[in-house]
Amino acid sequence: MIYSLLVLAAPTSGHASLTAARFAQAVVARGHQLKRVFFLDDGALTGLAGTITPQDEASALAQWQQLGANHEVELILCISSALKRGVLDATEAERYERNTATMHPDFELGGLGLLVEAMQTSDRLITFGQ
Amino acid sequence: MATTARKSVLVVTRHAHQGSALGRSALDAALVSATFELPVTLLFQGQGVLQLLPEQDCTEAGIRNLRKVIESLPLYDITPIYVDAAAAARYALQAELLPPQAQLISLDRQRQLLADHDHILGF
Amino acid sequence: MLPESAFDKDGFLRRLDAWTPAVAEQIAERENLALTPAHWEILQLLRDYYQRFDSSPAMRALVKYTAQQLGPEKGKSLYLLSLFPGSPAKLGSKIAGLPKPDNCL
Amino acid sequence: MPLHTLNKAPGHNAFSDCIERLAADDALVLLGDGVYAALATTAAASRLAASGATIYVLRTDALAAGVATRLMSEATVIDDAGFVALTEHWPQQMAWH
Repeated sequence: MIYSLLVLAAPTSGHASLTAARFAQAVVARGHQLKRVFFLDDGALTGLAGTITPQDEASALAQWQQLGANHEVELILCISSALKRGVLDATEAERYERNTATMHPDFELGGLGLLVEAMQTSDRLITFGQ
Repeated sequence: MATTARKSVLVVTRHAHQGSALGRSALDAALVSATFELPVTLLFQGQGVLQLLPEQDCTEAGIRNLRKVIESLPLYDITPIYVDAAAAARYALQAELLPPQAQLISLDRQRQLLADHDHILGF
Repeated sequence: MLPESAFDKDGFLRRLDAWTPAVAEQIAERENLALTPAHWEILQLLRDYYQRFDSSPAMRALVKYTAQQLGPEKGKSLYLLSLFPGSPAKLGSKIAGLPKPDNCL
Repeated sequence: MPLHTLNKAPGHNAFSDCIERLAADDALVLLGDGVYAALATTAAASRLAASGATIYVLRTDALAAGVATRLMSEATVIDDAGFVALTEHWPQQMAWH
């Protein structure tokens, strides 16, 4: 089956984001296609490049990054959620005249249309709340 | 997305306007679903019904007036909007305070909505 | 005439309260558009929409609202496109002094 | 019907909103703080049991919360693969959070 995920949880609010990342790994491990993970609302903080996690704690950023790299999963941050939270790629940093990009390069910014398209083309959409 | 059958979407919005951006995100998700021509149903449930309070004046607060955004839903053909009747009663939201396209529905009808759509977005 | 610094990189007004009808003419000129009464009818409609619904319309809503307010002849994508080529909701909002869209709609 | 998931503890309105709509033919996955709802002999666990719904508890979160050895007998512990398997069976999901 084709799966997509909607993540509303910030990477720092409890371990909801880690739970979602583990679920994503399990989706792939069971032979499904994980098409897209859409990060909305506080979930968009997941793509903040400068996140530092203590060495003895699991990093949500690292988990999602691995998933994106190993399984070609699209990691999309809702652009308006991301901008509000200071997560900018180079294009948006220039557009809004900020001196630096803050988004991790494994993520992409995109509109809610990409969530809608994921719903249209996926058999399952699983939401992970804050 | 031109030729395949459209997946239907139920957006459930359960958070009040203050203290959470989820209400706004739920409305955005519904509006964009409609823009991309997915059949979308909107259900205000639990504390989410508080988003429907009329006479919100958000000027001083400097935030979006959700009731006004909700008034634009018919222009996106998102109509009617469904409202958890028990929650509306709990918060003294009589029918005449609600937007004209609101329909108060029972728990059973809400369960039916959950079963009737291809995807559910729970906010 | 507002100075260049009043506009951001995409040509949107930095301060929405700086908008006046004269500023609208200036933005339109920057977009190579000469405003006619037909344009102004839609610009006023966009400003009304924003007041009433606290949001800028997507194309679908703009077409329907135009049809409701100005009749079915004008409430058509083609008519709006003829006035504001490319993306009427976006270009119209820009000239009408509405907030820069956050790219979600 | 959808697969229900709940990640808030009893006392939070996500718990009450969810349980009011839970029926005997439903399935509920407890994750995050939601796992506290399955603590044996609590009022929340009794309400879950009384709903007749099938209750699943996500193993990692139950272990982390310290409730894994104190779960209501009606609850079934699942791992991540088990969670995915449930979503294969149920066509939609309703996330209570």
